[in-house]
Amino acid sequence: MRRPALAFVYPLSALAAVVLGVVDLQVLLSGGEAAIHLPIGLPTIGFHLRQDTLSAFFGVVINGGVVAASLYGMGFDRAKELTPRVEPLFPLFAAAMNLVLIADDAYAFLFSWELMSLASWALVVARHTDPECRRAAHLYLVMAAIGTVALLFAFGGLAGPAGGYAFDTVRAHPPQPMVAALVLMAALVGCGSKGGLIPLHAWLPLAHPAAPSHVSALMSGVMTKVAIYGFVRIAFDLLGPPDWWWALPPIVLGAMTAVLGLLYAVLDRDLKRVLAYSTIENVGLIFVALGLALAFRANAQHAAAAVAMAAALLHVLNHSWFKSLLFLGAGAILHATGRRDLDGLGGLIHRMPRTAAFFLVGALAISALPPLNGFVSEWLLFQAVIAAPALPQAALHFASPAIGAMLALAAALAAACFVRVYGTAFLGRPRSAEAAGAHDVPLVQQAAMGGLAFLCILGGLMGSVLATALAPVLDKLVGGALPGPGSGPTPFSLIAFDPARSIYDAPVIALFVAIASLTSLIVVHRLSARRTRRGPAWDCGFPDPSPATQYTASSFAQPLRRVYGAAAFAAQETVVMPPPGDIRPARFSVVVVDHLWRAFYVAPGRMVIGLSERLNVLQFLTIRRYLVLMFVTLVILLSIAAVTT
Amino acid sequence: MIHAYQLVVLIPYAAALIFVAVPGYRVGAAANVVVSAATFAAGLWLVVGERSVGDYAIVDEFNIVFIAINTLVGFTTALFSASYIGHEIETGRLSPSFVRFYHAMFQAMMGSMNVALIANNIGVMWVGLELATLITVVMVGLYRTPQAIEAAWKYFILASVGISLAFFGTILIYLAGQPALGEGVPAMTWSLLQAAAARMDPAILDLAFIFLLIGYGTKVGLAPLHAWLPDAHAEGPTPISAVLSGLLLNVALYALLRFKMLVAGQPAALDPGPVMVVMGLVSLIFAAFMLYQRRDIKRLFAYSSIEHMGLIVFAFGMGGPLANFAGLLHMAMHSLTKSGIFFAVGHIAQAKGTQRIAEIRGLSVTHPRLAVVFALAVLAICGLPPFGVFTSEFLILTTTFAREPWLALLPAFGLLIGFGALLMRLQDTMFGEPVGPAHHVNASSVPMMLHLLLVLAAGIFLPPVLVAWFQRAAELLG
Amino acid sequence: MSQAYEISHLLAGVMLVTSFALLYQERVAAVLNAFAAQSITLALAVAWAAWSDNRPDLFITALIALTLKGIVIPVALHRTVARLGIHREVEKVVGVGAALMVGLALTGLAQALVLKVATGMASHAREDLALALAIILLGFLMMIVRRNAVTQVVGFMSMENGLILAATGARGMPLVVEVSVAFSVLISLFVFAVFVFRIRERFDTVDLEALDRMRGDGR
Amino acid sequence: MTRDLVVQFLAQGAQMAFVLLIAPLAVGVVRRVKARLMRRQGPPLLQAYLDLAKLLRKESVIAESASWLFRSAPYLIFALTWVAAALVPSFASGLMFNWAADVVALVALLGAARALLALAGMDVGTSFGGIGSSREMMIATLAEPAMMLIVLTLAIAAGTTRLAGVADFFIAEPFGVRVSLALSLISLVIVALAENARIPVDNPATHLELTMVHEAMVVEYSGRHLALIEAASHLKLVLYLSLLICLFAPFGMAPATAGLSGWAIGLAAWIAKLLAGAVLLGVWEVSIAKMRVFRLPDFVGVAFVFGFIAILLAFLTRGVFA
Repeated sequence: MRRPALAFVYPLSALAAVVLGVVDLQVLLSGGEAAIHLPIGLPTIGFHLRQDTLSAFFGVVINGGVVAASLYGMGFDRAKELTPRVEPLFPLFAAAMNLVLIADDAYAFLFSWELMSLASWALVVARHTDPECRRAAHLYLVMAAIGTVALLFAFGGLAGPAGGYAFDTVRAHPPQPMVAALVLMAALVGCGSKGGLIPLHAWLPLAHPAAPSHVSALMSGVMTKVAIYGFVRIAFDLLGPPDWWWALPPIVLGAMTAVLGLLYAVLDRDLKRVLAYSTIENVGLIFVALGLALAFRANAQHAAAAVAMAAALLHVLNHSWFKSLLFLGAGAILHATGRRDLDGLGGLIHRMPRTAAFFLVGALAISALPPLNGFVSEWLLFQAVIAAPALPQAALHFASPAIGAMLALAAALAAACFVRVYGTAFLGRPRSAEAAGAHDVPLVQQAAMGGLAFLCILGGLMGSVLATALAPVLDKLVGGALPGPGSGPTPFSLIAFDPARSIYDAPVIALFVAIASLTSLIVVHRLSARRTRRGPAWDCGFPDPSPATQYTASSFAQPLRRVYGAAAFAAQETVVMPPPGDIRPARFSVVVVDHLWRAFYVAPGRMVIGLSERLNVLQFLTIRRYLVLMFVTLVILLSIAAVTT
Repeated sequence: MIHAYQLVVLIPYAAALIFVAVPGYRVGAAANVVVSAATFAAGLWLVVGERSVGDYAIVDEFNIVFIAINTLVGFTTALFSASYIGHEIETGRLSPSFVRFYHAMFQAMMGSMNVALIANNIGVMWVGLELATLITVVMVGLYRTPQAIEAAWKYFILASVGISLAFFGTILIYLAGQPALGEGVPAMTWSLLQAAAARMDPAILDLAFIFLLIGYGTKVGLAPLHAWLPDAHAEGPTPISAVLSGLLLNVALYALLRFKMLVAGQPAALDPGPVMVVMGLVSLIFAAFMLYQRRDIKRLFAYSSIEHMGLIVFAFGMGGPLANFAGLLHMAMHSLTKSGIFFAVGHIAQAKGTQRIAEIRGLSVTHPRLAVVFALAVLAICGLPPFGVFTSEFLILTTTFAREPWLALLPAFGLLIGFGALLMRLQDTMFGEPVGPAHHVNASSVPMMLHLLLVLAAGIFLPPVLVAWFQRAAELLG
Repeated sequence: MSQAYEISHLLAGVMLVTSFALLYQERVAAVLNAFAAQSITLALAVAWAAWSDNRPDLFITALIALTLKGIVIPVALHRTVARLGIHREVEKVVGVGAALMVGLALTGLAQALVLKVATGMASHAREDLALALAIILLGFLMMIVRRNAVTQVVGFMSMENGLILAATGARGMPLVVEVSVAFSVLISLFVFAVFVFRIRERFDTVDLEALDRMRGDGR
Repeated sequence: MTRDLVVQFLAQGAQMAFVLLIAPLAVGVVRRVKARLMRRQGPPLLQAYLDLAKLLRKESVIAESASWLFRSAPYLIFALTWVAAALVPSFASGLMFNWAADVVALVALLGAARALLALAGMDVGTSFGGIGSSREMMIATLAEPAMMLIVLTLAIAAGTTRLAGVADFFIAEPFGVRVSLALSLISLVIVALAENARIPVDNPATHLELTMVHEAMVVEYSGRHLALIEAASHLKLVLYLSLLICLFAPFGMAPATAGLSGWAIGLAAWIAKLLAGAVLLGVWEVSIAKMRVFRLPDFVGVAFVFGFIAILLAFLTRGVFA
C-alpha cells in the first residue's frame, strides 16, 4: 500500500527548489535585500526574515543540492524504498534549511536550525530496524543539541541581558571584546559541530551514511554549508570588526580537520563513510579559508581577505556540487549492488558506464584536479595561504607555512583517497557476485548525476565568472573584491591579486590540453598500426587469476597507513606465523586506534553512565535515609542563615 | 453575587460530596468530566474577570496563571481518566470497589488545589495544599499492590514531615507580620503581608523562608527532598501521575514563589535567589543523571519532571523580568507537555501490558498514531522546536549567558545530559522490531492532541494578550 | 504580668528537657513514657497560655494534647509493642552520647538563629520561639537516629508538640486549634498504620511478607 | 600588433616543439652516462627515439577487463604533461602561454596526470597495477607538501607565483648566494627525483614486482599507448630539469622582450644546461642505490624539512617580519 498522495513529494520539492534558487540568484546578482517581520515567534521581538546577498548565495547552493536530491528521489522504486517514513520529512528538511538562511533574529535562526536537525534525525532513523542506524541517529541528535546550546550561548552573548535578539539590534551595538571572544568560541563549537570540525566530527561519518542516499547527499553536500553560513553570519556580520587572534582557532582546527578527516577516509572501507569523512575534510578547508579571511580583515588587507573569502564561498559551492554527485553515485552503487563495502565492489565501469563516468568527474573534482571546479577554490585557497606571510602578527606569520604544508598534504591525500575509491569500486574485475550482476540506475537518477557532473565541469571552466558573481557578497563581508575579469589577458582568467602575481586561466589550459590530446591522437593513429588485440592480463603466470589477487581498498591504503597511520592512529600490523611444519595459514591483523573517538566520545559516555550508576543508589534508599537527606539540607540552610549577618 | 473564585472552589467540593454517593463507575466518570469542564469554565471566567482582593480570597495577575493551567489540565485529565480507568477495570487491574471513591477524591483534590491558589490567607493556603497532598497519598495507593502501598507509605511520611516544617514556616511568617499588622487574620493575609514586607524583621523572614523552602520544596520535588516523587508517579494510576506532575508541583511552586515575593520585599533579608538557583541546579543535574538508569517508563518521566522543576526554580531564582517570564512560560509548557506525555504513557502501558522500558519496542510499527503523538510530546519536553518548551529554554539560557556566562554552562550541561537519556529511551521504545503483546487500546487522543496543539501553538505564536498577562505576573515576582 | 511569661518559659524549658530525654532512653517503653511526659507538659503550657492571654479556644488544644497524646497514644503504643513482640531495646543508628551532642548543637543553632531577631518581637516571645525551634529540630533528629518504627513515630509526634508550642507562642494566631486537630488526625493515622500493617522492625517496610524484595524499580 | 601576436604564437609553438623533441635525447644522455660510468658501452644517444618509433609500429595488446579509461588515459596523460612542460619557461621567459597558469596550476596539472595514470593502472585488475598506484599516491602525499613550501619560498622571494615572473626576478636580481634559495634548490631536486621515479625513489629500469612503482602502473601498456606513456615520462623529466634551470640557473635565458637573437642565445644556453642536468642525473643515479619503499618518508621528509627552513630563513632575510 503506497500512498499515492506522497508520490508528488519529490517533483514538487524539485520545482520549489528551482523557484527558490532562481529567486536567490536574482537577489545575489542584483545585490538587493528583502525583509519581512512576522508577528509570530518570540513575544516582544517577533520573527524577522531577511534575504541579503550572503543568504542568497547560500540559497543558490542549497537549492541546487535540493533539486539534485529530489531528481534522484524521483527515481526511487516506491514499492521497495521506505517512502512513508522518508517522503513527508524530505520537504520539511529542505524548507528548514532555506528558513535558516533567511532568519534575521536569534530565535528564528535557532528555531529553523534545530528544526533542520530534527528533520534530518528523523530521516537518519528512517531505517530504524538497523541498530547501527539508531545509534548513529542518537549520537547525531545529541551532538546537534550540543551545537544548538553553543549557538544559544553565542546569541545570548550577542543579544545581551536586555534580550535584543533581532540581528539589526545586535549589529547596532556589538559586544565588548571579552564577550565577543566567548561568542566566537561558542559559534565555532556550534557551527563546527554541525559541519564536522575535529573533535566534534565523529557523528558525521556515522549519521550521513545511515540516511537514504539522496538524504545523505543533502546532509553532506548542503547541510554542512548551512553550518558554515551560520559561522559566517556570526563571525563576519554580527560580531563587528574582528581581532587578529580570532583567526587562530578556525585555521588550526580547520587544518587539523582537513588532514585527519582524509586519514580517516583513506583507511575506511565503507564507501559512504569515506565520502562522509571527506566532507569533514572539505569543511576543514573552508574553515581555514574563513580563518584567513578573518586574519586579513583584522589587518585591513582587504584584497587578501577577498581572496580568502572567495576561496571559502567558492569551495562551499563546489563542494555542494561534487559531494552531492559522489553521494548520489554511492547511492546508485548501493541501489545496483546492495553493498557499501569497497572490498566487495569492482568492475562497475563495464556494468554502470554512465554512473561510472559521472562518478569519475566527481572524484577528479573533489581531488582538486584541473580543469574541474574543485581546483578553482583550492587554487584561490593556496593563493590566500601564499599571501599569509604578509600578516604582521608572529603567530599567523609562522603558521602560514605549516598551514600551507597541511593543505598540500590534504590535497594529495584527497587524490589518493579518491583514486582508491574509484579504482576499487569501478575499475578492475568484480570482487563479488552482486558487483558482477550490477546494472545501471534509472534514467532520472542518471540525469541528476549528469546535471551535477556538468555543473562541476562548468564550475571549473567558468571559475572567474563565479568569482565575479560573488563580488556583492565579498564586499558585504570583508569589504574587498577580486580583480574583475577585464584585468586579465583573457576574459575568463581567474586572478587572485593582480595578473602579474598569480593567474589561472582554466579555459585556455583546458583548450590546450584538448588540442594536445587531439593532435597526439591524430598523429599516433596516422603513424602507428591501428591493430589492437584483447589478451589476458599478466598476473605472474598464474593459471586462473581470481579477482582476489586484485588490490582491495585496504591493501591500497596499506602504504598510507604505514606512513601516516602510526602517528595519527597508533596503527600496528601484527603477523602471526604458525610454528614450522604447521599447515595453518598465517594470521595478519591490523590494530587502528581512534584517539579522538576514545577521548571525546567513549570516555565522556562512560563517565556519564558511571556517575549515573553511582547516583542510582539514591533511588533505593530507606525512608529513614531520605529523612536524613531532608534533615541535612535543613541544617545546612539554617547554619548558612545563622552565619551570614 | 457569586464570584468566580468562589465557583472555582465550590464546584469541585460540591461534586466531591455528591460523587461519594454515586456508586457506578460509568456515571461517575461522565459526571467527573462535566464537573471538571464546569470548573475550567469558572477558571476561564476568573481569568477574564476583574481582579479582586478579599479577606480570604485573592485574584491577581500571578495566581490566575496557575488557576488557568490547573483547571485546564484538570479537565483534560478527567477526560483521560474516564477512558483509562474504564480500561483498567475491564482488564481487571482495578476492581470496582477500589475505585469507589476515586471521583470523589479527584474532585476534592482539585478543590483543595484551587483553595490553595485562591487563598489570601497563608494558613488557608497551607491547609488547601496539605489536604490535596494527603488525598494524592491515598490515590497513589489505589492499586493496592505491595509496591503501590510502599510508595504511598513513603509519600505519606515524607509529606507529613514536609507539612510540619511548612506549618512552622507559616507560624514564623505570622510572627514576623504580627508587630506590623497586629494579631489575628490580618497578619496572615498575603496582600497586607506583601505591603508590610519592608517593615518585617529580616532574621525571622530568613528563618521562615528556609523552613518554607524545605516544607514546600518537598512538594515541588527539588533534589534532596524528591524521594517520594518517582515512586508516587510510577505506582499510582496514570491520571494521578499526570495531576501530580502537571498540577500539584506547580501549586507547591506557587506557594514557594509567593513567599519569595514576600522575602524579596525586605531588602535586608537574605536574597532567596541564589538558594533557589543552587537547589534548582542540583535538581536539574541530579535528575538528568538518574534518567540513564531508569527501567520503568513512568519513573523515567517522573525524574524528567524533577529536572524541569529544577530548571523552573533556577529561572525564578535568577529573577529579572525576562527570566521570570521564561520561568512562568516554561512552567505552563511543562505541565501541558508532561501531562500529555503521561496520557500517552498510560495508553502505552495498557497497550504493551507493562511499564518496563525493556519490554516496550517498535511502537512506531504496532501503534503508529499513538507512537507519533508520544514521540512529538517527548521531543517537545526535550526542548526541540517547534514546541513551546524550546521558546522558554531559549529565553532562560540566553538571558543566563548574557548575565553570567560561566553559570549558564551548568543548566545547559544538565539539559544536555537529560536530553541524551530521554532520546535514548525514546528511540528504544519507538523503533526496532516490536516485542511482546500489542493490545488494541481505544486511546482517547483528544486530551493528548489538545495539549500538544497548545504547546505547538505556544512555540510558534504567543498571543500578545497572553504575553502581556505573563509579563505583568513576572513583574510581580520581582 | 512578667510572672506569667516566667511560667510559660519554665514549661517550655521542661519540654526541651523531655526532648533530650527521648534521645537518652535505651528501651522503647521508656521512650514512650518520656513522650507522655512531654505531651502533658505541653498541655499545661497551652492551658497556661490560654488562661493568661484569655484565649478560651486554646483550652481545646490543651485538652487534645493531654488526652490523645498524653494518654491514649502512649498506652496504645505500649500495647502494640507488647502484643506484636517488638523487641525491647531501641536500635540506634548513632550512639546516645553522639545523639545528645548533636542535640546540643541543634539547640545552640536554634538559639543563634532566633537571637538574631532584633526588633519586632518581645524578648520572652523570642525565647519561647527558640525553645520551640529546638524541640522541633530534636524531634526531627529523633526520627532519623533511631531505627525502629515506634521511636520514629514518637519522634514525629514530639516534633509536632514543638509546633503546637510555637503556635501557642504566636499570640492571636488563628487556625491554631484547627491545625492541632488536623495534626492529631494525622498522628492517629500514623499509629493506625503501624497497627494495621504490623510494622514491627523497620520503619521502611510495610510488613506485608517483607516487601523489601518487591521494590518498584527493581535493580 | 597582429605581427607581434603571430611571432609570440610561433615562439610558443617552437618552445612546445623543442621540449617534445629534446625529451628523448635527455633520457638517452642519462642512460648513456650511467652505462659509461658502469664501464658499459650503453645504448646509442638516440635509442629513446628508436624505441618510441618501434612501439608506434607494434600492435597494442589490451587486457580483457580494461575499460575505455585504460585506452584514453595515455592520450590525456601525454597532453597534460606536454601542456605542463609548455608552461615552464625554457629559452625565454614571458612567452604567451605563461600568462595562462602559475606554478600552483602546474603542480596540479602534473597531479591530474598522475591520478589518471594511477587509475589506468588500477583498471587492469591485477596486483601490479594496485602496487604501483598505491605507492605512487603515497609518494605524492610526501612530495606535495615539500613542493608547496618551495612555491611559498619563491613567492616570498619573488613576490609572484608565475614562473615567468620568478624567472624575470632572478634574471634581474644580482645572483647573491642566498641560503634559503639553496635549501629550496636541494628540496626541489629531491621532489623532482620522487616525482620522476628516479633511482633513490624508484628504479626506471626494473621490472621486479616488489620494487617498481611507475613501471608497475604501465606494465599492461603496449604498442602506441606505451609509446605515449614513455613520451609523457620523458617530457616530465625535461619539465623538472627546465624548472630547476629556470628557477635556480636562469642566466642566459632571454627576457620577455628579447628579439630573435636573444631567443637563439637562450635556446643554446637552455639546451646546454639541460644536457648538463641530464649528465648530473646520470652521475647521481650511479652513485646511489634504490631505497626500500618505507624509507622514502625519511628521504622525501628531508625535502620538507629543508623547505621549511628555507621559508624561515626567507622570513629573516626578506625582513617581511618587520
